Amino acid sequence: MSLAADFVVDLEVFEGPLDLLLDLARGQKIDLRQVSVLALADQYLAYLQDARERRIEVAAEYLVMAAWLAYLKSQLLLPPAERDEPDAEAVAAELGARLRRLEAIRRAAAWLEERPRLGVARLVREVPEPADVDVEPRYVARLHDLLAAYGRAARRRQPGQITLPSRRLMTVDTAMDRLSRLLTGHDWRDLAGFVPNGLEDGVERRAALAASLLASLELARTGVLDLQQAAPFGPIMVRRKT
Amino acid sequence: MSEIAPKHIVEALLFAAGEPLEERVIQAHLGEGAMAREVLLELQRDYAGRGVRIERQERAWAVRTAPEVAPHLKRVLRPTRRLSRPALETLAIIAYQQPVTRAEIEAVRGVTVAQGTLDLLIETGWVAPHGRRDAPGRPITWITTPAFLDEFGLSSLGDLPRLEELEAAGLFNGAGER
Amino acid sequence: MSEIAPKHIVEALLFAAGEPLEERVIQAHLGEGAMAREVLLELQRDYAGRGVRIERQERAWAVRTAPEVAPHLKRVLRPTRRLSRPALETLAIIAYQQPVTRAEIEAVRGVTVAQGTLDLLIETGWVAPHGRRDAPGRPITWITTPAFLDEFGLSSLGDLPRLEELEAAGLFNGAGER
Repeated sequence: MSLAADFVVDLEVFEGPLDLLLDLARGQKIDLRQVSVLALADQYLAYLQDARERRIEVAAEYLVMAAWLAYLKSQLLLPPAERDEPDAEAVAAELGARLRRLEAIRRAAAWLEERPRLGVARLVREVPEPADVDVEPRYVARLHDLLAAYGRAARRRQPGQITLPSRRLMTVDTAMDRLSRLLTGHDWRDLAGFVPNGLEDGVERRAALAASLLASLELARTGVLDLQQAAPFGPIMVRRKT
Repeated sequence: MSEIAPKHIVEALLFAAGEPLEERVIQAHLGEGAMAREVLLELQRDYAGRGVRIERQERAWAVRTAPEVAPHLKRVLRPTRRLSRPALETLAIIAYQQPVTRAEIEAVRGVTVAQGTLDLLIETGWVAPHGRRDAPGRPITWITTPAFLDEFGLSSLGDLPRLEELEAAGLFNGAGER
Repeated sequence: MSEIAPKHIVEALLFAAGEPLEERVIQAHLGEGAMAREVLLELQRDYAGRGVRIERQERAWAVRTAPEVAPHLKRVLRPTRRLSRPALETLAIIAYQQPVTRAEIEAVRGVTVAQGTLDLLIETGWVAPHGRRDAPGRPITWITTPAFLDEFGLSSLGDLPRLEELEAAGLFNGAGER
């Protein structure tokens, strides 16, 4: 069943942008090998637009995908000679391949679920026969118990030092808030400088940068700041509007 | 003590063990008098179509009740452990792409593997670490275990449907064919 | 669902039950289509002279290893015993930090390691002494053995996930709460 077909905006049900894209591709009701990346990009962007109009908070990873799809679409529409990305078709094909791979894994997971599972469709003898008392017992342990035991010991040794990795990707709302607070004075400053320090993780850093860019576009649109980029891929400069 | 037929020793072994027994353990037990493989295959034929069957799981063997009898057994021994979709998909990726790193699992699904998903799969005994990838950070790789085969009634990983077939157009909304 | 022979239902029932099953329970599973007593007696004849046999105990029935085969199974089927938590933790620290002295294990665990714990681990065959540390008192160091790798299905010590990998897999929070 395709949820996107109903166009009910509910990002909660999707596990990330790839999952949403796959659902939209299913909605095209055609062979996944012939899925139109152009149509898919349009549907995806429209879906996110609708979500934002309904004031549903959209996680940065969805926006990163949106930006990338918009770029890919622009390249596909240009004559090959005028493209920045000469292999746009190959990139689009690669996206199709990823979606097919994910779909295949979904089917494999469903296939596994239908297997005659142990204890459900295939039963084991419940109790081993009582063994002779004169036989030496054999010690057993499970790998999971061993690993968990080491985790426990290590945690005890370093109280409070273990921080659980959280991958909170910056949302556009957070980025707007940050930018509005931190952008003072009236000189031009590099947008990249507003990405928080300490994001070592490449994904978190890229997500924060993407969110900051979208936030700056929004703030420029509402007249809070000015934007300027001297050359393609050059630094994006921002300053508070005078 | 009179001579006991190897087949009867193996039959008793498999019944009493419960858990799968490795073929080399069975062979060691039989000694040089008989070929474990031959005895096991004969036993498997003897039990074909009956209430219990002899299952081969890669290098191990076990007795399990036949799936077709299950509906008649009201004493189901444990409730189904329903796996979440992320857990099942993660398991499927490991099964197909093993040995596989966490980053590679995430690349297929397009989202991070939640804490607890791998923990659950290790805890069930279906997934285990296996060596490190020769790549930056030397990340650990994950594989499925013999217990995975037992749980899902597979005689080997070769029983999994080929991913290319699952990708094939015919399976997608029933439209088109190969 | 095709028709399953009553004999095969009873065979699966007895196998899966472990404990003896009362004849009326067996009859309840068969319904009115077949007489449990007749099916059980036929099954008993089928299994006569084999590695396992169908035993009647008063009003109950069970599958049991044939007495003449039982002595042959002793070497393989030993009762199992689980390692205690302190023993498991000590083993884990040796596995990860080998070669390691008793004092170093105690420093990690924050409690003393009883001699009995080390003795037990030596008894399992998973841990062995490994030379002396060049330090005051020249304490003995401990390492894991190939049997340890075998028991846990590891191909090398490099298969053990690093701390941060354990953490990422969720093995730090409430292991086994699912």
